[in-house]
Amino acid sequence: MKSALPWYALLLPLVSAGAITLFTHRLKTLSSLISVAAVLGSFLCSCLIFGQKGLSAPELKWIDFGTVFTVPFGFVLDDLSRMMLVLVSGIGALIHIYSLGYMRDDEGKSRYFAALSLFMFAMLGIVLANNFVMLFIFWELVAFTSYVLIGHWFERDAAADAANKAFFTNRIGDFGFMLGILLVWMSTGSVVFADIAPRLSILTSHPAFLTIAALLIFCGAVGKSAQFPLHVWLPDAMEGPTPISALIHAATMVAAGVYMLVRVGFIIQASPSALLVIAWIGTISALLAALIATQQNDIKRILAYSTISQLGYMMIAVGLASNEAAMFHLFTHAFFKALLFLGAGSIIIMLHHEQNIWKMGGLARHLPITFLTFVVGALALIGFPLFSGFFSKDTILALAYDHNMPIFVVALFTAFLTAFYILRLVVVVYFAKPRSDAARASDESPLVMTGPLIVLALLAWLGGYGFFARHFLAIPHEKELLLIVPVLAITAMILGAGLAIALYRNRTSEPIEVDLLRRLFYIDESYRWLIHWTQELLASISAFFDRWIIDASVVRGVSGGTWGIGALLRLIQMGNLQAYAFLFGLGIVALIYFAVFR
Amino acid sequence: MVTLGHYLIVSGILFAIGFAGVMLRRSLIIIFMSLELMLNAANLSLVAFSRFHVQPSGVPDYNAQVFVFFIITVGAAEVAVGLAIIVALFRARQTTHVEDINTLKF
Amino acid sequence: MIPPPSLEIAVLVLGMVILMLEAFAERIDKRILAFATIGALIAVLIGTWFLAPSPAQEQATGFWSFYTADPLSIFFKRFALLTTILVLIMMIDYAPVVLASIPSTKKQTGLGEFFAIPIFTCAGLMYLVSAIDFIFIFVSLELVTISFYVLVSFTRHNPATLEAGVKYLVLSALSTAFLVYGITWIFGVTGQTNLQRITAALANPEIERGPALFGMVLVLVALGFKIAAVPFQIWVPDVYQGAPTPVTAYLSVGSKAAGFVVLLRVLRPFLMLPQMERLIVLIALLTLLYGNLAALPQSNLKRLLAYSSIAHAGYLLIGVACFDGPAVTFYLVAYLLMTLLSFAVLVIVAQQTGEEISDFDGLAKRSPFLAFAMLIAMASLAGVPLTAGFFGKFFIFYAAIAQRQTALVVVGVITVACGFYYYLKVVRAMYWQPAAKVDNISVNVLSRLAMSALIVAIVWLGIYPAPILEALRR
Amino acid sequence: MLLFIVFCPIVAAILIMAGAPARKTALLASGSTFVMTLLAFALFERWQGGFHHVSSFTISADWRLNFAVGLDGLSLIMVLLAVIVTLAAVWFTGEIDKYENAFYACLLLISGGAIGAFASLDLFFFYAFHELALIPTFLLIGIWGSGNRSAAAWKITIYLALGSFVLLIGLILLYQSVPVASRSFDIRALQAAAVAGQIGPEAQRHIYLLLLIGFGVLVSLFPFHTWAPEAYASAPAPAAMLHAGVLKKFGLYGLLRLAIPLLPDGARHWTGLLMVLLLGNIIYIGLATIGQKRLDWMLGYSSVMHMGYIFLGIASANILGVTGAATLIFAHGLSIALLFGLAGEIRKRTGTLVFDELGGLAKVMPFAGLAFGLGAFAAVGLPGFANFAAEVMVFFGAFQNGWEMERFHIFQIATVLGLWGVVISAVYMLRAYRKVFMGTLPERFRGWNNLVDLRLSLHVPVTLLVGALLWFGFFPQSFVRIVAPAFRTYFSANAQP
Repeated sequence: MKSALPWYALLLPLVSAGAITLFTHRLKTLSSLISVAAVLGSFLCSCLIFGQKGLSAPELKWIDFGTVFTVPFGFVLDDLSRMMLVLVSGIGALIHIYSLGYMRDDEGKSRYFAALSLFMFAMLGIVLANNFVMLFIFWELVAFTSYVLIGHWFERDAAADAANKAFFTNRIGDFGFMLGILLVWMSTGSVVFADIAPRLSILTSHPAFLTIAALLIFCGAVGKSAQFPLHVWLPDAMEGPTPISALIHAATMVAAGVYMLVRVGFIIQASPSALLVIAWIGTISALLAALIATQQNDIKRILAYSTISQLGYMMIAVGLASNEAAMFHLFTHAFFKALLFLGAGSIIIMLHHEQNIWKMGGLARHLPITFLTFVVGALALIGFPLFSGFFSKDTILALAYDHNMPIFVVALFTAFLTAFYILRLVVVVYFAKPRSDAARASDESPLVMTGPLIVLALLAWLGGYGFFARHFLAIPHEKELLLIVPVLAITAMILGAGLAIALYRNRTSEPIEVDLLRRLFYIDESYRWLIHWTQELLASISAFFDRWIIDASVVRGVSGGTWGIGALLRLIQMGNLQAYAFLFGLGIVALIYFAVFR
Repeated sequence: MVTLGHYLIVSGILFAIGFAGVMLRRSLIIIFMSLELMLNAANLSLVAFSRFHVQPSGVPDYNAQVFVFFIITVGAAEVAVGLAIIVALFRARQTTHVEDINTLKF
Repeated sequence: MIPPPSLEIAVLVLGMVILMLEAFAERIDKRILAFATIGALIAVLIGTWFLAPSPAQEQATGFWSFYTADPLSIFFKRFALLTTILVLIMMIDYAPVVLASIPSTKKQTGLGEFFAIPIFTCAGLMYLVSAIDFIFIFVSLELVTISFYVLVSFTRHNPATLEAGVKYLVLSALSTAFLVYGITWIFGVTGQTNLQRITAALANPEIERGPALFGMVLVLVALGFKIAAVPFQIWVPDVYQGAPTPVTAYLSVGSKAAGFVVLLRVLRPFLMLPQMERLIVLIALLTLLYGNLAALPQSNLKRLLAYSSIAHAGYLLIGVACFDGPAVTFYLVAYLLMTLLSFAVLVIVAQQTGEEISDFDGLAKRSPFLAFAMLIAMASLAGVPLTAGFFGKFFIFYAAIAQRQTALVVVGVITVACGFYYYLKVVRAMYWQPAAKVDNISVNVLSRLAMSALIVAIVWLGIYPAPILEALRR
Repeated sequence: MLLFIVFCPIVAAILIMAGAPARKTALLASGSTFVMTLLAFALFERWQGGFHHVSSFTISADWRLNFAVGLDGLSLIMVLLAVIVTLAAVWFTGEIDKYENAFYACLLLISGGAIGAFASLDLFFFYAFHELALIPTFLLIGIWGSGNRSAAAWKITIYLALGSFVLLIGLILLYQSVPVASRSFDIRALQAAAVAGQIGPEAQRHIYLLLLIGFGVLVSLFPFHTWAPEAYASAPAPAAMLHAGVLKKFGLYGLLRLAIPLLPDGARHWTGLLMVLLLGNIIYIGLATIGQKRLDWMLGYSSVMHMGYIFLGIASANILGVTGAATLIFAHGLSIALLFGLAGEIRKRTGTLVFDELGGLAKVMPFAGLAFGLGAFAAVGLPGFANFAAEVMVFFGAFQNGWEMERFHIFQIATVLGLWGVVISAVYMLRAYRKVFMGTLPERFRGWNNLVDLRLSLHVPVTLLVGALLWFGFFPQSFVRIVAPAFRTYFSANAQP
C-alpha cells in the first residue's frame, strides 16, 4: 500500500526547522512551539506507520544516471525501521517537551529548536533510508546537527572546541564509511540495500575484499557510536545542553551506528573476520569506557562514558551476529540512558549549571521525583532484575557466553564496573549532606521537565519485558535457558554496587585516585600529540613551502629574475654615440657570420 | 691588369676606413666626413660594377652610374641638414665632441 | 580615376605650398596651416579609393619598373596618410612646446615648418611603399630619413632634443651607408636593381649566392635600423626619448611601417636561401627578448614606448620570418592605432606634468577621458583580447604555430607576459596611485575627436578585423 | 534572449562609465540578466541535445570565424552561476570611497566576460570574452584592494596573462590540427571533426598538455596556484566573489567543453600527470590551508584546494565524474562567493581577518554567523548542499575508472586521498569558523558600535546563494538532467573500447 505518511513523518521537522530559521527567528516561544508541534506530528505519523504493516512510500530519484549510477530517495519500512521510527520520534518528542523547560530562558532558543527539528529530520532519515547514499546523507546531517547543538553555547571555548572535535571525529569515521560504500557499489553495481542483497555472491567470492568493505563500513559506525578508537568526542560533547546529551548522545544518534550495522547486517555477517573485529572493538570500548567512568567527577561525563560502554555491548551483539540482541539493548538503553541524562539535566539546571558530583550531595530530599526516576534508570542500566536493562544485557551476555568466552569474561567485568560507577554516582549525588550552597538551595524541577522523566522511568522499567517489547521488535530467545549467565551477571552487579556503596558512603571527596583512568588512558593526549606532529606539522610545512618556496622563491624569483635581466640589458644603452656605432658594427659582423659563413 | 676585384678591395678598404672613422674619431664633423667616405666607397664599387658589367650591346650598365648620381645628391642633402644640426648643437652646448653628448641613456 | 603617382605629387605640391605660405604669409595663425594640411591630406586619402589600375609588376617597364600600385602599397599609402594626419593633430597640441623652445621676436616662428615637414615625410613614405627598385627605395627612404633629421631635432634649444638629433643623424647616415653598399653588392652579382628581375636572376643556379647574400645582409642592416630590430635598435630609446613627442610617434609608426613593407618586398627574392629565414628568426628572437626585458625597469614613459616599439618590431619580425604579409600588415595597423593613441595622451599629459610614468599618477582623477584612452591603448599594446592589438598578436602567433616555429612561439609567449607588466605599470599609475597634482586637464575638440576615433577603431578591429583583411586581398 | 544576457552587463558597464547612476544601473542590469537566465532555465528543452538560442554573426569567412553564442545544458548552468554570483556580488558591494562608477563597471565587465565565455560557441570569442575580465580584475584589486594589493594585482594579472597565452597557443594548435577543409573556430564543427577522427592522437597530446597548463593556470591547478590566495585575500569582496566564484571556473568549463570531447586520447595520455597535480591540490594545498592564519588567505587556499575535486571529476572522463565536476563548479562557485562576501563584510567591521584577533562574532552578528556557517558547511560538502551531491558524483565517477576487484589503480588511490581531503577541508573550515565566530569576543571589540549584523538588504543575496545551493543539493537530479545530456553526446560519440 502506497502512502505518503513516511514523507510527512520525515519532512515535518524539516519544515519546522526551515520555518524557524527563515521566519520566526526572533519569536522564541513560537519557534519552540512550532518545533514541538512538528515532532509530535512526526510521532503521530510514526505511530500510524507502525500500525500498518506492508506500507510503502513513493520514491524520488535523487541522482539518476540510468544503469551507471542511480540513487533513489526512497524508504525502507520493515519491522526494524518502523520500530526505530517510533522510538526516535517518541523519545524525540519527550525531549522536545523537556527542552521547553530546560531551555526556557536561553537566548538562542530559536536556534536550538531549529537544530533540534533538523536533527529529528536527519535521524528519521537514517532510519528510513533504503540505500547507502541516502543513509550517508542523513548520517552526515546528524553529525552536522550534533555539531550545532554541542556548540550551542558557542561563546564557551570548551563548547566550541567540543563541537569541532565531534565533527572531525565523525568525519574520520565517515571517510571509511564512504570508502566502504564505494567498494560495495563498485562490486555490486548498486547502492540500494534491496538490490545489493541478491548480488551478495559477488562479494562473498572475494572474502578479503568483503572483509575490507565490511570493516570500512564499520568505520562509520565507530565514529558515530563513539567506539574505540574514535570515542574521544562523546565525553566532550557533554558541553552541549543536557537534553541534547540525552537525545543525541545517548538515545538516538550514537545508536545510529548500531542501527546502521544492523541494517547492512547481511553484508557484515557474510564476513566472519569482520564480525570478530567488530565484537572485539565493542568489547574494548565497553571495558575502557567503564573503567574511565569510575574516576570521572562530572555527572554528564560519567553518563557519557557509560553510553560508550553500553554501545560497546551493542557492538558485541552485532559482532556476534545477533541483530536482535543489539536492537533489544539499543531499545532499552534508549529509555534508561535518556532518563539518566534528563535526570542529570534536572539536577544541573536546579543547581545552576553545576556538574561536579562532589559539589552535590543529599539531593534525594530536594529533588524527590528526579531521584526516584534516576534510580529507576540506574537500576535499568546496571541490569537489576526486573528492570529493562537486565533483560537486554543478559541476552548479550548469554550470547557471548555461547560464542566467545574471552569476550564474555570482559563483558561480565564491565557489568561489575557499570554497577560500581553508577552507584558511585547515585551515592555521591543523592545521599549524605549537600556539599555546596547551590545543592542546599535546590528545588524540584517543573512539571514540563519531570513529566518526561516519569514517562521515561516507566519505559525504562517496562521496556525489557517481552509483553511490551514484543510489539516493537523481535526479542531474541535463547535456545535453552542458561541459568549461569544471569547468576553471574547479578553477582557482578551486586559486587559492584556493594563496593561502590561501601567506598563512597558519606565521602566528601574522591577516596582513590587512579591517574591512568582520570587521564582517560592518555588517549586524548596521545591523539593531540599525534595530530600535532603529523597534521599540524605537515600543515605548517606546506604553508611555509607554498608561501616561501613555490611562491616567493620560484614565482617571484622568476619574475624578479626577468626584471633583473631587463635591468642588465638596458645597461647596453650606455648613451655614447660611438659605442652605439661599435655595437652596430658588431651586430653586422655577427649577422654576416651567421648568414654567409654558416 | 686592374680587375673588378681590385676595385672592390679598394672600395672595401675605403668603406672600412670610413666606418673606423665613425667609431673612433671624437669630432662630429670628422665622423660626418667619414660617413660621406663610406658613401663614396659604395659609389666607387658601383662605378666599377658598371664598367665591368658590359651589356651585350657593348655599352656599360648605366643603371649603376645613375644610382651613383642619386647617391651623391642625397649625400649632399644629408650633409646640408646634418651640418645644420651640428651647428645647432655647437651653439647650444659649445661642443661637437661625441663624449659630451650622453645625457640620454639606459 | 586618378593615376596612382599623382597622389605623391599632390602631397609634394601641398608641402611646397605650405612652406611658401609659411615663408610669405606671416600674419596668419600658423595653426591654420595645420588645419589646411589635415584637410588636404584627408582629400588625398579619399583619393586613394579612386585610383586607376596600374600594370602588373611582372611586365612593367619604364616608370612602372620602379613604382607599383599593388594593393599592399595602396593600403600603406593610406596608412601613411592616416598616420600623418594624426601626427599633425598631435602637433597642434604640441605647438606650445615648439614655440617655447624657439625664442624669437616674431610670433610663431618655425611653427609652419613644423607642420610642413611631415608632409614631405609622408610623400617619402608613400613613395617608399610603392618602390620596387633598389634605387627608388634608396631615394624615397632618404626623403623620409632626411626630413626626420629635421623633425627630430626641431626644438633645437632643448639639449636632449639636439642630442637625439645628432644620434639619429649619425646612426641613420651609417645605416644609409650600409644600405648603399649592400645594394651595390646585390647589383654587382645580379646586375639588376629591380626586385622582380633580381628574383629572376637569383633563380639562375649559376649565380654566386655568397656575395648576394652579403649584400642582402647589409640591406637588412639598414632596414633593421629603420624597424628597430636588435642589434640595430640602439638608437631607438635615446632618439625616441629626446625627439619632440609627435615626431617620436611618427618615427615609431610611419618609419617602422615603411621599413616593414620594404622588408617584405626586399626579402622576397632571397627567401629561397635557407640562411635568410634562420637569420630573421634569430633577429626576431633577440628583438623580442631585448625589447620586452629592457622595458621592464623603465620609468620614463617615452623611453618605455621606445622599448615597446622594439618589442613590437620583434612580434612583427615573427610575421616576417613566417612571411605572412597579411599578419604583419594587420599588426602594423593595430600598432598604428594604439601607439598613436598613447602618444596623443602623452603629448597632452606631458605638458602638464611630465613624461615619467609617475607623472601619470592619478590621471584617472585629473582627466578620466585621457586615462581611459591610455587604458585602451595600453591594453591593446599588451594584447588584451577584443582590442586590435590582440588580433595582431593572434595572427602573428597563428602564422608562427602554423610554421612550427617553436622557439619563436615560446619566447613570444614569455615576452607577452613581460609586456603585461610594463604596460599595466602605466595603468597602475593612472588609476591607483594618488595624484600629486589634481588640477584637471582639458582636451581640445579635435584631439578628443581623434582619440575617440582611435579608441573606437581599436575596439572595432579587435572584434571585427575583416575590413583590414579584405582591403589587403583586393 | 541570450544576446541580451551576454551583452546586458557589458552595455551596463559602458553606461555606468558614461555616467549612469552606478549602483542602480548595476543592480538593474544584473537583476534583469538573472531573470532572463531563469527564464531560459525554465524554458530549456531538456531532452533534446545540441544548442539552443543560437545566434551567429560572421566575422571572417576565410577563417570561419563567427561570433556565435548558444546554450546547451552545460553552458546554461554556467551562465546561471555567473548571473547569480553577479547579482550577489553587486548587491554585496557597499559604499565605495573612490571611483564608484568604475568599480561597478569593472564588476559588470568581469561578469559580462564570464557570461560571454560560457555562452560562446566560437573558440575565439570563448577565449576573448574571458580575457575581457583581465584588466578589470587588475584594477579592482589594485584600486580597491587591501593589504599588499599592488603585488597581488601584479601577480594575478601577469600569471593569468601568461596562462592565457599558453592557452591561446593550444587553441590555435587545436584549430590547425584539423584538416584545412574543415578548419573552423566553431566548437560544434570541431566536435564533428573530432568525431570523424580528424584530430590525430599525437596532436591531441600536445594540445591537451597546452590546454591543461593554460587552463590549469587560470584555475590555479597545483603548482600554478600561488596567484590565487594572495589575490583573493587582497581583492575587494565583490571582486573576489566574482573571480573565485565565476571567472576562475572558465578554465574548468574549457576543459569540459574542449578537452573532454575533442581530445580523448590526449586526456588519456596525461591522466597520470593530471592525477599527481590534482592530488597536489587536494592534499598539499589542503594541508597548507590548515596552516593559514588569516581568514581571507584560508578562503583563498580553500578555493584552490577544491579545484582538485573538480579536476578529479574531469580526469575520470566518464559521464558520472564529468557531471559531478560540472555540478561542483556550480556549487563551489556559489559557496565560495558567499564566503568571500561575508569575509569582506567582517573585514569592513573589524578591520582585520587574522584568526587570533577575532572571535565570538556570532554573538554580535548572528545572521552573518549563520550565513557563514552555511557557506562553510557547503564548502566542506555537507549533504543537503549541492557541493555534496557533486562530490558524490565525482568520487563515484573517479572510483569507477579502471576498476578491478583485486587491485587499486591510480583512480582508486586518488579517490581515497580525495576522500581524506574532505576530512582536511572540514578541519580548516570549521577551525576557521570556530576562531572567527565562536568563543568570546576579544576585549578590543567591546563597545565598538559598528560591529553590527549585516544590513537587512543583504539577506537577499545570501538567501539567493544559499537557496540555490540547497535547491540543487536536495534535488541534484534537476541539475543532472540538464547537464548530463550535454555530456552524453560526448561519450557516445567517442565510445570507448
